[in-house]
Amino acid sequence: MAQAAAAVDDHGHTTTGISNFKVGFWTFIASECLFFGTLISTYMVYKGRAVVGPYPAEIFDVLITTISTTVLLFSSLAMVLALHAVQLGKKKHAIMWLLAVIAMGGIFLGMEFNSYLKYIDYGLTLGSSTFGSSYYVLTGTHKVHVVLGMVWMAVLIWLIARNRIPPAKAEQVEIAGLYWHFVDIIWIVIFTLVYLIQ
Amino acid sequence: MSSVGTQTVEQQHTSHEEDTGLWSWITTVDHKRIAIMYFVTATFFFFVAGAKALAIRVQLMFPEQELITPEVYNQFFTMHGTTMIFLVAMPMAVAFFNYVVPLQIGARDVAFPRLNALSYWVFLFGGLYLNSSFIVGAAPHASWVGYATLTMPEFSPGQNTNFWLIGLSILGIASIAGGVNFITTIINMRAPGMKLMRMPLFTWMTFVTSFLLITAIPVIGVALIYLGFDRLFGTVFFQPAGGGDPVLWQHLFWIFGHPEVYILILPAFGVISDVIPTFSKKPLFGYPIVVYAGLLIGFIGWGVWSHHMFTVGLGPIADSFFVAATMIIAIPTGVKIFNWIATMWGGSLKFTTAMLFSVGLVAVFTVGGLSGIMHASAPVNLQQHDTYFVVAHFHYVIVGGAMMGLWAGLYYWFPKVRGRYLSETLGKWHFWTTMIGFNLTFFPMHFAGIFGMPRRIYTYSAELNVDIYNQLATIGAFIFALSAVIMAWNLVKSWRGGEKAPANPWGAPHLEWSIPSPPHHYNFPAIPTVQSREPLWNDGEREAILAVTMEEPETEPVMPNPSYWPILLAASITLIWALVMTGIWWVIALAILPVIYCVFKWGMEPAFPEGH
Amino acid sequence: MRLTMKRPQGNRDGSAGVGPGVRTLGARLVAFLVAPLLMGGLMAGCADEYPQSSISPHTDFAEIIHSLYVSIFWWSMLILAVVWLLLAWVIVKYRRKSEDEKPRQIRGHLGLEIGWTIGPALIVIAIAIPTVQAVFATQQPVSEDALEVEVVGHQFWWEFHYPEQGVTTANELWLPVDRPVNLRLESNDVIHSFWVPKLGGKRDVNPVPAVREGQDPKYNWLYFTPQETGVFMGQCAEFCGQSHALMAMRVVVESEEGFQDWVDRWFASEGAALPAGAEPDAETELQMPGEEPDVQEDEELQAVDQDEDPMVTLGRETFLNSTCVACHGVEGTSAQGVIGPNLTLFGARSTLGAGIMENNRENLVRWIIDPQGIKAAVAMPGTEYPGGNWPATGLSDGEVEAVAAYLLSLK
Amino acid sequence: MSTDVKQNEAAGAADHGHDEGHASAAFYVWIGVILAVVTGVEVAIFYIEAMDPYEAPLLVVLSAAKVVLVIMFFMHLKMEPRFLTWVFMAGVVLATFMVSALVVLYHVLPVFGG
Ligand code: HEA
Ligand code: HEA
Ligand code: HEC
Ligand code: CUA
Ligand SMILES: [Cu+2]
Repeated sequence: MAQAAAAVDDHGHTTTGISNFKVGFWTFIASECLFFGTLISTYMVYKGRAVVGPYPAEIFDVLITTISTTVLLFSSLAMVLALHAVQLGKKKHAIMWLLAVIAMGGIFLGMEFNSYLKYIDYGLTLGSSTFGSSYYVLTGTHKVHVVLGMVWMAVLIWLIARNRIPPAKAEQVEIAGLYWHFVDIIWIVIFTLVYLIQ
Repeated sequence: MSSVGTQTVEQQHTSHEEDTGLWSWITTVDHKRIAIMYFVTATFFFFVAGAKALAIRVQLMFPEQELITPEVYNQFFTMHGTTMIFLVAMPMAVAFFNYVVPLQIGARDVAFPRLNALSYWVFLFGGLYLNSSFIVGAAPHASWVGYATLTMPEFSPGQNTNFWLIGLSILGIASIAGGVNFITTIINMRAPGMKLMRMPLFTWMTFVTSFLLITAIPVIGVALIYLGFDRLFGTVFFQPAGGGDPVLWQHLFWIFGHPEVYILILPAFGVISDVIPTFSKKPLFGYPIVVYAGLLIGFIGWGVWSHHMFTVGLGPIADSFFVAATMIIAIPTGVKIFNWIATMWGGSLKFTTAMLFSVGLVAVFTVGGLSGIMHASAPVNLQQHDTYFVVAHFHYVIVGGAMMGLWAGLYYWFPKVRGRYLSETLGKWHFWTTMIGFNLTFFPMHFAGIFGMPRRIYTYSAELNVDIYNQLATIGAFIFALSAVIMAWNLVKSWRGGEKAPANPWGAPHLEWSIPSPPHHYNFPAIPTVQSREPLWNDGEREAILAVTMEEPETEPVMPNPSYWPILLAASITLIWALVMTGIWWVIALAILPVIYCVFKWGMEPAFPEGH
Repeated sequence: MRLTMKRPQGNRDGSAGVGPGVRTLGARLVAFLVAPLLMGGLMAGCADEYPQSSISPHTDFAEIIHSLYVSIFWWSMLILAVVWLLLAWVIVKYRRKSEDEKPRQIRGHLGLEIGWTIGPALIVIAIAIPTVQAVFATQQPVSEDALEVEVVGHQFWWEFHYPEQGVTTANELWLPVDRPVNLRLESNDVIHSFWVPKLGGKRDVNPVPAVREGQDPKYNWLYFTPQETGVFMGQCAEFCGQSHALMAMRVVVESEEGFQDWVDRWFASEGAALPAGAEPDAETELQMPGEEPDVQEDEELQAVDQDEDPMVTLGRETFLNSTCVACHGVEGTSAQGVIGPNLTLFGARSTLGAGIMENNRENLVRWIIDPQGIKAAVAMPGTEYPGGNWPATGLSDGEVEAVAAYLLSLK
Repeated sequence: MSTDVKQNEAAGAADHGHDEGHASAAFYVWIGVILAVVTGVEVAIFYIEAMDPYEAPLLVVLSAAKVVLVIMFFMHLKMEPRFLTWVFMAGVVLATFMVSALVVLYHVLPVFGG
């Protein structure tokens, strides 16, 4: 009976020692790989097949995109530093870094939307060609992910500010970080396959 | 507590009375209740889709009949296929995952109980949404594979195809959430000593299936997004005039579609890998090989999709690759078949209904597998593709494989769920009417196909001379329908009046049989330690486990709170998806508010009672 | 609707018509029971009973597929026999006799596992090698001097162009025997699939994605050589919408001369309406497709012999002056429409409405009056209902009769 | 897959090494700098015409390296039990397979005439 009583409160216990939340989230990320994999395949399939222009080489400005890409990369750095700060219990630092994440995400989005406007001026729209369709849906989906990430960060800031995330609960930030880094990874792949290898 | 077998239902219900009202079901996060809801819903849809199949069969009984119009016929077979796959076979398997897996691995619940409830409600609402299309007379009509360009707005104006693509994307959410949940559960919630290589085969196949779910569903998800964009926002993904390639849809659909068919069959393989040893009184022959074969089927299943596209004109190199990849799957599947037979070899076989369905599966699935191999030969496929030969193939593997496996599971686990047996007499009737009806329905279809009857036709010319095969099929379908009615009757009757069953009625080896039937809502008073693959078959181990699992705890384990947020969130998700049909962006944008609200409340609600 | 289908005639030389066929239920049940043998190809003689049978090859292409199928079929029977016999054995032998039985707990056997991995693997190889050979063998152009035909799929009919001959026809594909053919497949709307089982496997008829200038569009091809004359039934084998079930076709395999004769008649089709003995109009005969007819309508009508059936004359006039010509073409007349089937030599077709019913006056009249009543979602207006974005034709019953007479006179 | 998980189990369910996983802030900054530098190199390769023949493979390798860095260090996958890598790899491998297969089907095979 003692044995049974001991086991009563064991819902935190797991076979592997890491939390369900983390295992589940990695599983979800594995699933997202296929999601973006499909979007990327489509872009690749239609590469060089657009019937009418504008074609990628005519409109992409690699320098601008390099800047936005780098901003997004550094937002990942800010994210990991935010987590670091949370783990060490440095509340102010954590909030600062998370704000930096949001800000950089915002800059990235701003630059990207600016490019969108330019492309539209050039005549590239959702329906103008397979290039337009696959490009906008691929990068657009990525942007939706960025936006969701920013919302998530904002919630975390709110929680940290209200002392709801002590170092013991740093995992909550860690998982948001997993998400943010994953979104970053996707952009690394998009940057190479879409912008650099034309 | 010395003899598990003699314990009665009443004795088990001494300590705790669960709420039983409607509200308790709506807010439940208990995997066992969710399982029951999954099963009942899937069975309901089975009758709905089966009724359509009967209409199809009546229409095809004689050549050149005009009982139903071509448009209605197209809606019927499309919704028959879509419903059977997404609302019957898959969720019925998920019902078993839900009920059985936590019990088999010694867990109190799945990893994410509320997410589990969400999956169910999303599935239910998605299914109802899909079927509501009949009410407005705009049911999907472009087949369950929805090939472009037939689904483009020029050729499928109106809401029919929108219902289909939106319905499937809603269901996809449920499936991915379910997949994540079961992978996490199996990785993370096993009892001490329950190593991977000690897990019962059903849990193993759930694991593999869940991987297929989380990897395959996103692919069709994206394809559906493309389709929706082509229809609503003027993209040209599948529009030839804009340079889009309709064949890309086929690639994406089948990259999902083939893993999907293994999503259907692997759970059934899992069930019978548990049932056959139990009723043979022998451990599963070649356990690790059977596990690896399952993994291999799941993995190779990813590289064979184009065998649905041999007629598309991919060229000889691609065709050859997909021929080889497809045929290789015969090997691990064969290994499973032979290991099941070897398990029975030298055993002491008891032919309960569960066992009958399992053995029936082995016999019948092989027929379907072999016709699959014929399709897999690309040149032969050029004759067989899109004929009734294919219809015969996949009903043999799905009905004769997946469904029979699940029915085996039903008879096997029902006593655990209810503490009462399903009637074996009715069970045998169910089995034999199934066997006769099923084979009479689908075997003649081989001939219809070979003699030139294409599929998806609402009528056929008398000249083809295939009426006899169609007539046999129609008669068979009604016998089969009778079997479904017998099953339903058995369920209804035995739920209240079935003979009482002890904790381990079949003398089975796995952990789910170590607890009372029906189980406590917390499953295990304390988590037992496992030392082998068949814990209940080793005397010492069994005693140790039963000492823990049959105990009445003084304080009950703390279980997660019930919650109504899953159903509310599911409703708001379905709502926003359905509103996409309007095409009015601000309506859609507004509808996101309830979703956000529900997510927020969900996040703030404590999962466990205070202090845990 | 009751489709009155015309059974395909036997060989054109008139030798082998269709036999009486096994029509009684009992006989068919027998046929059903022996059908497994039939699948093995042992009863190829029964072929005529199943005009769309996929196991009755009449081309090199179909032959390759068939022999492959037969070999895989027997391998499958072997495997099935092994599995079922083993299963039967264990079911009978190891049935539980008493509840106390304690069978030996055997967990596995490496040798067996290896055996039933390698055994099937060998069979798979034995199936896969000839398969791959056949894949390559059937996807190459058969020869240089092949006859090329462009097949265009439409909802719900077939269009055939012969670029070499300059001929366009619909729903009945004429081919010379023993000459290789290359079919180039292309769809005008949704995906269809070209399938004439006795001539070989099917291939999808896809809409061809537009390409940038300088790139080659990708077409699907089918290559085969008909080996026997005769009429072969085929049917669209990819679900293409409401009347997918009613998108059939015929392939008429003729002797070389017969085929050439058909081509010649195609160019002289209007002349064919002349009374026997009269020379076909030289001008019409030489007319090339696409060229504007160089005669005015009135002259055209005058050019025809006065002895012609007045119904035909009236029909021609009505036809040429109504919306029909917006969609239909008839060689040698001002009718140059390309949206619907080309009706040149229409009277020589054995079927109507893409192979779904016999081509006779009664059916034709019904068709012209109400095509959608016969075949749902057809893009052709009837006399009272619009269709295919065209208003109702408004023809009176008498006019319809006349048009039918005219069309049937085009032989 | 199973063997690795077993190893983990052997390692015990005990609270395993979160502490060893905590690198210093400076370490993360270094990784960030390396990522930025690699990106610079990529862009350089894009602009230098002499590199054109090797461009595609080089770029793929470099970006793959970046991805691995992020996963290993920013996402701490290196520090997690091995089977998490397996779960994630299942997704990555299948996605990569799918992308490559479709690229081969659409861009490589047509070169060989199908
Ligand atoms: C439960 C679902 C399920 C399962 C398990 C399978 C299993 C298989 N299927 Fe099937 N299939 C479907 C469901 C399924 N299929 C569906 C739904 C469709 C149609 C979709 C649509 O178009 O609507 C379809 C269509 C389909 C096609 C396309 C047909 C066409 O449209 O042209 C092909 C082609 O290769 C195919 C092949 C196979 C093969 C090779 C297997 C193999 O996995 C079978 C392996 C099993 C065996 C071979 C038997 C046991 C083995 C032995 C005893 C060992 C010895 C054997 C040998 C050496 C050969 N299937
Ligand atoms: C899980 C999968 C599954 C199952 C179980 C079934 C079960 C059956 N299916 Fe099929 N079927 C598919 C999946 C499935 N099917 C798919 C994917 C397609 C392809 C669709 C497409 O081409 O797009 C297809 C297509 C298909 C066709 C081809 C249609 C065509 O191409 O034109 C036919 C034709 O006979 C058919 C028949 C049947 C029959 C007779 C049953 C029987 O087994 C059904 C028996 C069950 C019952 C009869 C239930 C009992 C019902 C009652 C007692 C009725 C009264 C009750 C109420 C109204 C409450 N199915
Ligand atoms: C909107 C265009 C259109 C108009 C106008 C039109 N048709 Fe048609 N017609 C079609 C199409 C498309 C088909 C093929 C239908 C099918 O079989 O699916 C067809 C088929 C036919 C056929 C059968 C051809 C065959 O090979 O089986 C005949 C005969 C015919 N039309 C006669 C006429 C006559 C006579 C008129 C005028 C009174 C007419 N059509 C007006 C589009 C048109
Ligand atoms: Cu054309 Cu089916
Ligand atoms: Cu498949």
